[in-house]
Amino acid sequence: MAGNFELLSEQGLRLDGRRPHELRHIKCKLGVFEQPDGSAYMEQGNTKVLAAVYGPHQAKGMKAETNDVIINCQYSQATFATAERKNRPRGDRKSLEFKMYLEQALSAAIKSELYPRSQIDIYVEVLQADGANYAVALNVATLALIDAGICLNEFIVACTASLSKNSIPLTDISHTEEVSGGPMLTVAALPTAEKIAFLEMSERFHIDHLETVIETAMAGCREIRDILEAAVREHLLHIGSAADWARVG
Amino acid sequence: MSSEGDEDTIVCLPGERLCRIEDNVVLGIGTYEQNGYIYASKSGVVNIEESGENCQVVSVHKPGFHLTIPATGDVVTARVLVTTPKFAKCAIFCVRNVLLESSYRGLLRKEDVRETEKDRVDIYKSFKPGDVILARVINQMEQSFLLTTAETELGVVVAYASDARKTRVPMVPVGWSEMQCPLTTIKEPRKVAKVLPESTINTINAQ
Amino acid sequence: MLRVTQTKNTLLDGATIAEDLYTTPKDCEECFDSLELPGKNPTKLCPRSTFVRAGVLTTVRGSAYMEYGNTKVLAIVAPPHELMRASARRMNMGVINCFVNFAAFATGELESVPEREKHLGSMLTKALEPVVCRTEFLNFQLDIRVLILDDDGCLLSTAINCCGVALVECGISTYDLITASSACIYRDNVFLNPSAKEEELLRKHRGGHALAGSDNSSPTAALQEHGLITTASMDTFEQVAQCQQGGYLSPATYVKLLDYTLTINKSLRQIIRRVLTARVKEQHELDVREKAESALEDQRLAEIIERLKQQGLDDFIQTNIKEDPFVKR
Amino acid sequence: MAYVALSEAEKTFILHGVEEDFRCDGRSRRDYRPMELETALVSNASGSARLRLANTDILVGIKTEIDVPDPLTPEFGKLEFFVDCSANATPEFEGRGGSDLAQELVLALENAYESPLAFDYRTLCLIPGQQCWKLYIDILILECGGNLHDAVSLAAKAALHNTKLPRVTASLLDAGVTDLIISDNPYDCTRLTIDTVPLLVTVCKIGDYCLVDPSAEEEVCSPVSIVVSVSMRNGEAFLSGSHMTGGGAMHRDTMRNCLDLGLSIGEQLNTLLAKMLKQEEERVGPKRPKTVGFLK
Repeated sequence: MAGNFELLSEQGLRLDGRRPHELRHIKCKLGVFEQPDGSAYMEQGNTKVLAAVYGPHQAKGMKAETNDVIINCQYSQATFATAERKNRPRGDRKSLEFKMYLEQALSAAIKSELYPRSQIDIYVEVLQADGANYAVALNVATLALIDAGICLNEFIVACTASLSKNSIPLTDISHTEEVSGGPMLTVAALPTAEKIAFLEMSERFHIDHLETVIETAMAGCREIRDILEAAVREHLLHIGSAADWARVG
Repeated sequence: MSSEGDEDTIVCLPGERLCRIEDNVVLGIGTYEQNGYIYASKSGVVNIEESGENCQVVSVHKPGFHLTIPATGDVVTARVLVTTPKFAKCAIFCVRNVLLESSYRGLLRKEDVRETEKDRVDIYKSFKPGDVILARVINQMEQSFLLTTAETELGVVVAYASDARKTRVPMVPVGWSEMQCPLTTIKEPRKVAKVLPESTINTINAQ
Repeated sequence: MLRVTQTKNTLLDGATIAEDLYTTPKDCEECFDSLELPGKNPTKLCPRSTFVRAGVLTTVRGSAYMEYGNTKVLAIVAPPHELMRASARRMNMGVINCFVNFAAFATGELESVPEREKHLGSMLTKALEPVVCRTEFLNFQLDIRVLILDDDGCLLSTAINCCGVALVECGISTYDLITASSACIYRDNVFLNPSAKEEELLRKHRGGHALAGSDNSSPTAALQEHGLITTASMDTFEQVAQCQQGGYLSPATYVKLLDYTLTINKSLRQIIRRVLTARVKEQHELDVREKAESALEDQRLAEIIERLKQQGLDDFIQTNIKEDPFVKR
Repeated sequence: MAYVALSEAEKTFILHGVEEDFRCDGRSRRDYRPMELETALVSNASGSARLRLANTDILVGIKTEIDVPDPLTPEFGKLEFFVDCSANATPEFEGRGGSDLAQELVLALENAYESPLAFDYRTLCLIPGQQCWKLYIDILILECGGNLHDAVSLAAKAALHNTKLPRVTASLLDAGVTDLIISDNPYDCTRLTIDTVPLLVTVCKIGDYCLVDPSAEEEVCSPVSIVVSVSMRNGEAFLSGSHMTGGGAMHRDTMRNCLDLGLSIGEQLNTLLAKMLKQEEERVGPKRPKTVGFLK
């Protein structure tokens, strides 16, 4: 499947039948596990990711020297997550790269001044990979952080975007679209503040298109933020119903 | 000689039942207790010692090689390896009077250098890498032993002048916080141990 | 349609590796025929001819060497030292690490060596954990190294025996002496202390034979049990320290094999006891002699000091100076 | 393994509970904690299962590959186990922290599945001596709340049950070259028989009593436990592997008791799993399966 595969059909539909600006179906849940301080699970289309948060706790080892909060991420992908079996769940170049990007994006969202000399561990486990792995990993990490009760400036959400041959921007790229070529852009943003925390791009765009693609991705981010917010609200009501919060909502 | 020794030596191996535990029978080294009996945990010769008012200590003495691990409270001899503002790292090579096969790691924190004025201690003015010190084990940490020299008899016993001459001359203590090189008469700060000179010990023994 | 085209496998082409003995099921068959079959119930429950010696190396303290039939094993126990990794720490317990290595000439096939070394190491650690008084060296790790010089079956059990001796030799506190042995069952024959050939037959063929008798067509046909069992025991309290079993056994057979190995362990214990007692006596004598010698030395020194005190220093020096024959008087 | 720190008083409490046959969570010594099972939830894998045994959460995915059989066993396919301890379970597993535990579990599983009587390797054979299936059984530990051995083996067996191997037809071309044609119809597939596939049962000794399915706290209290691999064949329980863990020792008679307990529990567990798999099959039905996964 080389690069000259058309991403949009003549009817203006994508390979999986979505319209250009349509996100994949998102399902998520907070508080999946008992042991971690916070955990979350998210499905975005066929990409399924689990995240667990431990902390904040005392920083370990030599890292304890600094005064700031230490954000420690681990990105691992189950060996059966992709169509082709992987030999190692983590430690390869790709997951180390994602780990770095996650740390970078999350440190923009966490209110670091509240946690001096502490460490927050965020472990992300991709159970099924079907495109936009990084974006989903970051979204689920946000949910897990919220579940753990860690103070954030605001939701940090990520979304991918691409450009079809006839210059129509596409939101939320699936795996098939990823491999069929075309440029891909990943944006991690703080949607309310309209700030971009992280941006990654592959292949080339014409600079004229860049703005529209980023805008598409940002729109995707805002949409995802609304979905996540609804999920958090629902979770809180569910948890709080024992304490009679439900009526307040 | 050996034939006469054979009669009163009881050889035992691990897991061998030695005797019943009674009020006046106490476990010594190389033994453990199970269901009211004393069992040997090492191979060796059974040793019954009288201690105090009709109290017997049953222990197993292993001939040949002794396994020695520093324990809390032991006085050890160590060599200073690294000094940092907060602590000095040492290699323990002698426990009590037993020379060790391989050295253990020791850690001497700034607060444990001396008894008084702990906050004014400067590690660099107390030890230099290469010094041989006497110290007491106060605790066992995860990866090393925590040492202290906060006693008059503990501290540097052998130190060499830190000038770059080839012949390393051991310095002579002059006071509790200084040592002097006998050749150059340069004084250097150290946390000096008050050790009785060997000659006095010898004369004491001879008398 | 997805098509997978596989060219002919060169390895299976016939002639290339046919010279290597023991590669096809037929070879297994022949190998089995060449074995001396002990039958269903072994009569002699005894260990192989055994040679054990403690303290074979001079530079290392706790060493032991053992020959069990043709299997030759060397074990070394180093005094406990600080933990390498803080994460390996267990509450109130020391950590035991066993490393097993094959000498380059010990075994014919080199491919599976790293895997077997790892497996043996982890099994050995499990077997030795109960016997060592691990509370005596908190926050320490005890490294036990085993070198296999010659492999003729019963590797794990011989290694356990040898390590047991080395532990005692090093003066590590142990609750008891530990002895181990193995037994296996293959095609209704019970092999005690199986040789390398028998073990390999069992392992490689994986009881492929067992299936023949238990086809679905005749479910009532007797099952071909097969399996290997290695038991380590401590006999003072009649404790089983480790019992590792693989294969496919009915519970009754399992218990039968277990009892066989326990009986063998008892006789092995006698051998090891004898060796260790002799070793203690030998070292004790050495100690006594050394003590006597140093006492003699002390006495001599005391005499000199006594004389010194009586004669005074000058006199003493005078009497001790030999006359220089080259000085003219 | 995630270490649970318990005080002496807590240990005594657990010990007394075991003696009374009324454990902390209200179970008797022979009871298992509640289990949840779901199969076919990873679409990229040929077979998958997720098992939640109280707080222990295991996800197993099985992938297939075509391989050349071992010359000694030309009629046998291959199995390869891989265990990954996710850091989600405990921060100690970060990086390579869980590899020791993973190795132990892999060894236990390999030992249990070694015999062809326990797992019929012939069902994985395509062309004897030339082509066979190789199954990668990848086990992901997402949360550990004790009794990993049992949970892992249950999940692995469920995943094997769920595994669908596409039907393969071979055509012999000239000069001994074989051409395999793998059916791409997802419904044209073969299933594995799992009747004899072994289950691991951990029998824990606490005080003078033996119990099954220890929680993480009970595992800390137990000086020794024996892991028994139970395979059912013609209605009888067989042992396909066993070993002791925990660093303690036990008397021969205690060991026999543990063994008997393990065998009888293994038998019950087998029936229970078969029942759960049947329910799961019915839930999924002939329609396209609707996965619940972690969204429950």
